[in-house]
Amino acid sequence: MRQSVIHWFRFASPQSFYPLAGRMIPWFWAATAAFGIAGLWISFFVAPTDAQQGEGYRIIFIHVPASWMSMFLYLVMAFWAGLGLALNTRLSGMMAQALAPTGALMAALSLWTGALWGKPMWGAWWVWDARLTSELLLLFLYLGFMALQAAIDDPRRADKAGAILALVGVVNIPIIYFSVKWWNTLHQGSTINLTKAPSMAQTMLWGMLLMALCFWMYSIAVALTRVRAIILERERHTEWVKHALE
Amino acid sequence: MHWNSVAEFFAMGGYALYVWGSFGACALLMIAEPLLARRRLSEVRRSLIRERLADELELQQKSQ
Amino acid sequence: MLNVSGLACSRGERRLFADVGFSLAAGEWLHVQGENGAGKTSLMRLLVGLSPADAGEIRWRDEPTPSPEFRRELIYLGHHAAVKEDLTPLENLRLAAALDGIALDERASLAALIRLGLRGREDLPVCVLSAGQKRRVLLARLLTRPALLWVLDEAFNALDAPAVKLLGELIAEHLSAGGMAILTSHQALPVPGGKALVL
Amino acid sequence: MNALLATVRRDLLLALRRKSEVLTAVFFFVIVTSLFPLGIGPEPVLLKKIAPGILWVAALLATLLGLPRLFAADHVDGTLEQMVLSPSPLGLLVAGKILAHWLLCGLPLVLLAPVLGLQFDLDASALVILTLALLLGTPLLSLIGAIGAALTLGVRGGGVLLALLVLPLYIPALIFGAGAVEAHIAGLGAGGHLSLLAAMLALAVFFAPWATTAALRIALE
Repeated sequence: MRQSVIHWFRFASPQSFYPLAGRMIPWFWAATAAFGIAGLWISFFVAPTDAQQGEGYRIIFIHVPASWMSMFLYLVMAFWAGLGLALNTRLSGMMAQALAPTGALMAALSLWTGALWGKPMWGAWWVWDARLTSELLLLFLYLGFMALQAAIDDPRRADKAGAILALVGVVNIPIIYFSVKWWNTLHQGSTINLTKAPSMAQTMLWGMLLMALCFWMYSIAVALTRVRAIILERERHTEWVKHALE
Repeated sequence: MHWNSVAEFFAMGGYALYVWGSFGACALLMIAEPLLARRRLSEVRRSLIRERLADELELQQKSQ
Repeated sequence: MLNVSGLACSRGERRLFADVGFSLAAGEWLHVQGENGAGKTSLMRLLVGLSPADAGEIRWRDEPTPSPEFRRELIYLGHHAAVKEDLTPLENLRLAAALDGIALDERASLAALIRLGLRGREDLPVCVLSAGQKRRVLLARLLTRPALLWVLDEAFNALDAPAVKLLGELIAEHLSAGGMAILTSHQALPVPGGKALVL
Repeated sequence: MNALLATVRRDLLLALRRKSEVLTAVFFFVIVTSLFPLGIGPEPVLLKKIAPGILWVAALLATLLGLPRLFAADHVDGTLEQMVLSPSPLGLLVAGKILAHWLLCGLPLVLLAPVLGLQFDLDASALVILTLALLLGTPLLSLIGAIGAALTLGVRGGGVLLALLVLPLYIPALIFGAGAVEAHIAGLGAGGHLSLLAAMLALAVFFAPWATTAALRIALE
């Protein structure tokens, strides 16, 4: 038991995580490609045309996974940030920093695809729908996190300040979501619900699931690449970095 | 398989702008982001290798 | 009383010092010396618990610091004036004591200000005082706030010759009453004895 | 508890010596709310409809205006350092500073809001709800804002960054605060909104001083 604990903490040091991440990245890219091909196949060739929305509904296959990932990545980021704050491990802060841009990208994608879906379905690029509004606020939270980290010069201080912000954000996200939802039902009698609009056929669920897995693997691969860069940037004056380069 | 021709596939039942706008932006961003991340990594690597070379040259000059 | 061992600190990527250790007993004082940028102020901030050390340990009465007990027995005066410009010296002393949860009567604070040569300026706002006088207002806290360990960072800066002598006397009194002090400075200090630590 | 009251008294005394800083936020609130009818036109029905939203957004921005100074002055002159090293628990001192900020920047808005509401043709019962909502909401704004102020302490471009960090977190307060008045005007009753505001305030009272304290310690490292 004790042995395994030590074993795990060994990988928590940037020095041993750097080569490990390098070895893992190709596998995650392979998984991204595999899930992506399968997901796209289902989204375009297996899933039937929707009775109400025609072919336009196919946007759902990236819109919903992007929304899921943007929320999930915020949780993961806050988890790493909190871990870094509690255990004072160097790697945790780097992981949180590496995840933020990918999370922001997912939120932006979700907004973009939401707008492109909204135009033909609702006749407007932007609707103050509860989901879209919370997604916008989530994007702001990501941008705030990144801006705060960029504004603080000392990386250790930046990590800790970012961690507190991420944790505050995690407490607030459900409150923001429910308040926006309440506000939405109060102001618009009939809302069109994005995910429930087309009848959820089994194949569509599979398509979304596969695309979500693809996005998940993609996020891991990119975050690992970025965390490797961050490790080298921050540890550039240590001995091991000089030996690790080939 | 419910597409009768390639053109029909690309037309997306009249929703081409919206569907391909979404998938296109998605593809674009998801290609650009890893490239940027990888460039960041290779830039750090290059500057570190340059630094190591500078260290070696400095040592050589001192020993001469 | 105060035991420090293996202390290390780095700023950004630069290592300031490593493996700093010393101990202080009642009546002893430590003179921290070093060039500009050697890390004197960083060491002080580490000792009082403002910033965490990279390695090492600071124990006060055999307990790890920072603890509320340690803070109660510690007074730290740094580079900053740490006085409010809009308030009078008397108000500054009173409010600082109130924040620390220490009862302070008017008589004691007046006595402290007079001892530091601020007679006649008790009721002027601090912003009209000179830099040296502001410094004296801060130093008056040494008299109004009972503490066993004084950590004074460059406390002799901006003081004129009489004030330097006065602060020397204050520290000497504090030490002879069983207190401890840690001082930084580049020059010789008007306090006898003392251990030296060169960074 | 004494330490908390001492901090409140200290900050109030300091504000008394520098009246202009407090008055800025209040004037801002008054001027911004008075600008809207000029920009939109004097139609009473429309003004009545948008009044809760405008008063709330103005209150939110006015609170934001005073936030950068919450810790910055004490940080610059070194008194914040002394607070961190004080034997009194830092959480209490921070809570005292937040309370003082609310008394200086929040409470005046609460007291002015009914007067400004008259400009928008709100009736007496709506004004009562508006004041109640602000009374519950403005402390929430001060509490959340303090976290942002502590996080951006001594940071380049802190003021703009502070707005970016804090404004998204203000949304729930805005929604339920303005919603309370709207629901009342629509005849739906404001009880639900007000109790949710109170619940959020309770959560923030518990959570925000802790997060602010942690952020301050980090800022001073």
